[in-house]
Amino acid sequence: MVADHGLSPAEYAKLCEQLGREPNLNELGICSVMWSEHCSYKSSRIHLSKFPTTGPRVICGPGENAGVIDIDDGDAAIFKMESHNHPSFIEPYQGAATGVGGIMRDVFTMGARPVALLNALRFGAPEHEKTRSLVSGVVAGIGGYGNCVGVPTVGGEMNFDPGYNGNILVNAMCVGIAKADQIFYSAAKGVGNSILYVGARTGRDGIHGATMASAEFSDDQEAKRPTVQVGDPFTEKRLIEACLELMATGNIIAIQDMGAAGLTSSSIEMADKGGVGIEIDLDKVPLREANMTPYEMMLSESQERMLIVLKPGTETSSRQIFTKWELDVAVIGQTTDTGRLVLSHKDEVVCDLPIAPLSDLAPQYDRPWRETEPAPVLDMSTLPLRDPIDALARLMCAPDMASKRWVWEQYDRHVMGDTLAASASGSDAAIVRIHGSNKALAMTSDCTPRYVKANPYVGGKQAVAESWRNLIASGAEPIAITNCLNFGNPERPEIMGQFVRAVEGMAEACTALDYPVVSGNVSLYNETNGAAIPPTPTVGGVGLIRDLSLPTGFGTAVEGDLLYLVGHTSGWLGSSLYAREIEGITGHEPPPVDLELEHNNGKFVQSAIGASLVRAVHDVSDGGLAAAAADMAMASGKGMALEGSDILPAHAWYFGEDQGRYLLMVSANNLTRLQDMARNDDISLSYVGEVIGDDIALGSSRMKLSELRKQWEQWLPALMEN
Amino acid sequence: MRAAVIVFPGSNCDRDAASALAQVTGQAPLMVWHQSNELPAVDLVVLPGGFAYGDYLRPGAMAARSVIMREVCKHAEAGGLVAGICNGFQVLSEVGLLPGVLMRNAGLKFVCKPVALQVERIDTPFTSQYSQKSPITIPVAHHDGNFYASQDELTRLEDQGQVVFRYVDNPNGSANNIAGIVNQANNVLGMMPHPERAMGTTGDGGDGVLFFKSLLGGFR
Amino acid sequence: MKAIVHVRLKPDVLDPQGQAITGALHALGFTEVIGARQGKIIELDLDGTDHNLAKERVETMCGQLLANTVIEQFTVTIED
Amino acid sequence: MKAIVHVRLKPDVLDPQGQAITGALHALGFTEVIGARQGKIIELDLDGTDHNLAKERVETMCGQLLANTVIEQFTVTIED
Ligand SMILES: Nc1ncnc2c1ncn2[C@@H]1O[C@H](COP(=O)(O)OP(=O)(O)O)[C@@H](O)[C@H]1O
Ligand SMILES: [Mg+2]
Repeated sequence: MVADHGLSPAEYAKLCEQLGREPNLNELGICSVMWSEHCSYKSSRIHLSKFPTTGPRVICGPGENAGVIDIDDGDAAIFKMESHNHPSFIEPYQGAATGVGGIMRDVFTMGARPVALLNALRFGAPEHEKTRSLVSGVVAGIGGYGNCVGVPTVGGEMNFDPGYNGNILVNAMCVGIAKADQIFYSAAKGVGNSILYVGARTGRDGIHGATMASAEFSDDQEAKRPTVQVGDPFTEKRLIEACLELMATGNIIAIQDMGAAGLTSSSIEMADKGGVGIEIDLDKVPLREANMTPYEMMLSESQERMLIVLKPGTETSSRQIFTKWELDVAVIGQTTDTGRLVLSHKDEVVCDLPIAPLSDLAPQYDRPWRETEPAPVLDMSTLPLRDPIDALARLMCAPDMASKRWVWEQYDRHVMGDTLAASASGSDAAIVRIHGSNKALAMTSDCTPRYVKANPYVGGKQAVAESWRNLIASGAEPIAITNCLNFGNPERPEIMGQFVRAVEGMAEACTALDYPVVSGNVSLYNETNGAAIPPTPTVGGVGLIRDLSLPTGFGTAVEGDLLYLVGHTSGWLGSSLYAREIEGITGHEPPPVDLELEHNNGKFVQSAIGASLVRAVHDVSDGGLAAAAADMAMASGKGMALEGSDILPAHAWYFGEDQGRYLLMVSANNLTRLQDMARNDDISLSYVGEVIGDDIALGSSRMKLSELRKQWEQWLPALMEN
Repeated sequence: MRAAVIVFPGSNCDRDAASALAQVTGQAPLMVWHQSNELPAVDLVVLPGGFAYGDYLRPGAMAARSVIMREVCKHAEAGGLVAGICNGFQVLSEVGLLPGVLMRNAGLKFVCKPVALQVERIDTPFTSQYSQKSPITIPVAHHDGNFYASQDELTRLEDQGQVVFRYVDNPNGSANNIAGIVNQANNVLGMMPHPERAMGTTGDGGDGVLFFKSLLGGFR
Repeated sequence: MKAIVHVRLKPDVLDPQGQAITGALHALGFTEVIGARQGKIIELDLDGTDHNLAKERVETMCGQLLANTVIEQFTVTIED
Repeated sequence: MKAIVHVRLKPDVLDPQGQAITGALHALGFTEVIGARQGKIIELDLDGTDHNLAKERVETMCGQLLANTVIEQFTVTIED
């Protein structure tokens, strides 16, 4: 029974000691979810504390439902990223949909109107039998939910790798906007205040599977198997509007969405943070099904529900708002001074637990870990010479590089009327204007799992650096990140080693780039049959564009403009996309990340944009310089010609993935000023090519842009609609 | 010009429509809740895009039966202007103010992209500022925009010149490439594309501005 | 009491979902499928015991909301 | 031959459409409606004459494509 609940004998003994008795079934269920990896972060917590989490613009860092940053003029941006990996593998449409719904609730819980969604998706090999149905289900689910709620889906990532065959990743990010003095928190302060349940009714959705299989618990196995959660975006939309309406009244003391572990974790977290007790009358909980037990009610993960602590005397006016939006609403209990969670059901006390120990004494592990074996450095001279344009065409049609139009045309990218750059546009980050102003938020999600796998520490740094670079390139001041740390089983030292070192790399980059972590999520145990996913610490970055009249992105080009490269090129091909896609070799040391250089190059580009000295900027990442130029060509519809290198072999020069680089498009009359600036700042700025008619040219080898575009656009539709 | 935007639970382009109207008319429209049994005296009623009632059962079906729609129908019968955009078009066809049905897209997927539209009529209150010469570009974003009507109905629509916008490159399988139609009296229009998303403020070409300017033209 | 409402597209109305199903079944090797059409089934739990009255009421619901009679037809069955 | 496939959500699975239909019917005054659930009905035209074989084949189609057995259940009826 205890094992069925996922508690170790030692954890159970600790629990009994705290209670001074054995817990009853309800209490056991509650404690087991509170102490689960998902809720307690027991394997990851000590390492997450390495992240820098404060800064001049941080209003609220990790610990609340989402992170909050100051974006001037009394405005705040609120954002978080979260995984829904396992549910999306079981039921891709609903799994992805409820992932989107869940992350939106974390954001509007804090008082923000959600204004943008992003999704970082990793699927198995394109040819794997499950991939196509998973892709179509996940994409339809993301669109089905976000489109209906009416929040634009503006960006994300999509990679394919056999390492995700049995365990896809669906990481959803939501960004919202609020007034900086109107942020709502989850601490339930004060005694005797009403607890309001609002939103959907509680059903038997997603109740902990392992527990349900227990024979002692039920003779009625079939009916009680955990039920897949189904998302109801229509209810979510009304919940957003109703909660924002209630927030404007001043009736709220605390508010919290019911996420994982539903009523249990929301009530306990609110009480714990507020230092109070909570009493709930389970007979008052709105139910979707008859005869639900207290255990089921407390562990249900039905979607689209919130818990609110109200100021005394505001019950009636608060209820009216939810009634108007045709949502279920009930006062189900109150805060107390006992410091205990007391649940009653049919006039009986069915649970009486001290709250503080549940969180304070939650197990914490410093799990043993082992450093990843150092990867060999790839010697570029061992690679054969190839026609560069041919290689470029193949690279641009590789699964990770090919156009994702098939995906993003299923997403409403423009609802709310403020999307300035979304997936389709030439911009390294999505750009969403703050309504009615001349400023905007830029946002991006990044991770290069093949780097992290080869060297978790460098890969962790790189994920943060690339995120920061993308924001710089899109004209923003990078402010802070959220993240979603997707790894395998932490009880295996080699996996724990990936986790620890990736976190350390990320933390170092965040510190060096003044780019703190304000929220995040950890998803462990991403394995099937003992095979772990490639380590995937996804970074969600948010930045501020203060003045929209300055140049952003790389969607425009003028023939005759010059292409200049910021940063140094050594021709690093280890763990590059070129090595994997063209030569079929993987697992070499990834490109080093020099954070000081990264910082200086970024600040230089930022000043160049600020002085309007550039027409377009693109960061150089997967596929190197040639792929960056091809992106610019495809976004602007103008051809690009890159010159070869006197020093490096063609593959290293065009496709090397050295970090900290940007490709700038400059008109001839701004060149001198730009060069002066580079000289003053001691920045490497070199001529690499120019904007030409309608060919894409690498040295003397060239092809029609239209042909490249055709191939690039065609790969994903061909996969999905063959 | 006085305008009202109807808000159903699940409408999500209501604010966008209001912003576009305010941009062109200089005056914020009235936002009218679906349960209201009174429509303020206005020249134009906009049924906005979105997913009223989640698009459950059929898009527009439940919204068409809401209290306010009785008033909207009266307004239309009295000659007042009604514009249904996207979900609003679906509501208008469900309530019978416009013929036909918007079925699931032929590709069965949601489609969000800018599309080229031929303006077929410039003698309606919704299109008087356009020219018929070159197509305009307006985004679509819908799952159910595949216009269907019986063959007889289609013939009638064409004969009476009720087709106002036609897709240059059909994104959803609509019969006769129909993107927008008016009723016989020319005062009720439904269209799937979103002119309120082409107001020239988000890097779009601004081709939606003339739609709202046309409306203004009749009431200055 | 229970009412089972079948809502089907009228025979002459094109059914994109049905076509897609046919195509997908063919691709899976079910070549015996000549055609497919997709409809809806709505099951209502009803208060009361009078089957005739219920049938009449549910038919009214169909006309008013559950079916779009421009393109759809419906049948109603009442069960205990 | 014809196959009629009913696809319904499993009983414990949330049915947002059904809930919305219930609400809309109440608003229209059909207060006798206690609840509604919406499912799909797929009608297949089939080549062949062997009912047993057809039923087996269509059940396979359901498992592979027509129903999502994680959240749905189905029944198959064969008619002439
Ligand atoms: N990788 C991480 N980096 C930073 N903060 C994290 C990370 N993982 C979790 N957190 C923080 O821990 C808290 C609990 O997270 P979570 O359980 O996912 O929240 P919720 O229950 O609201 O979904 C949040 O404040 C979250 O931002
Ligand atoms: Mg939360």
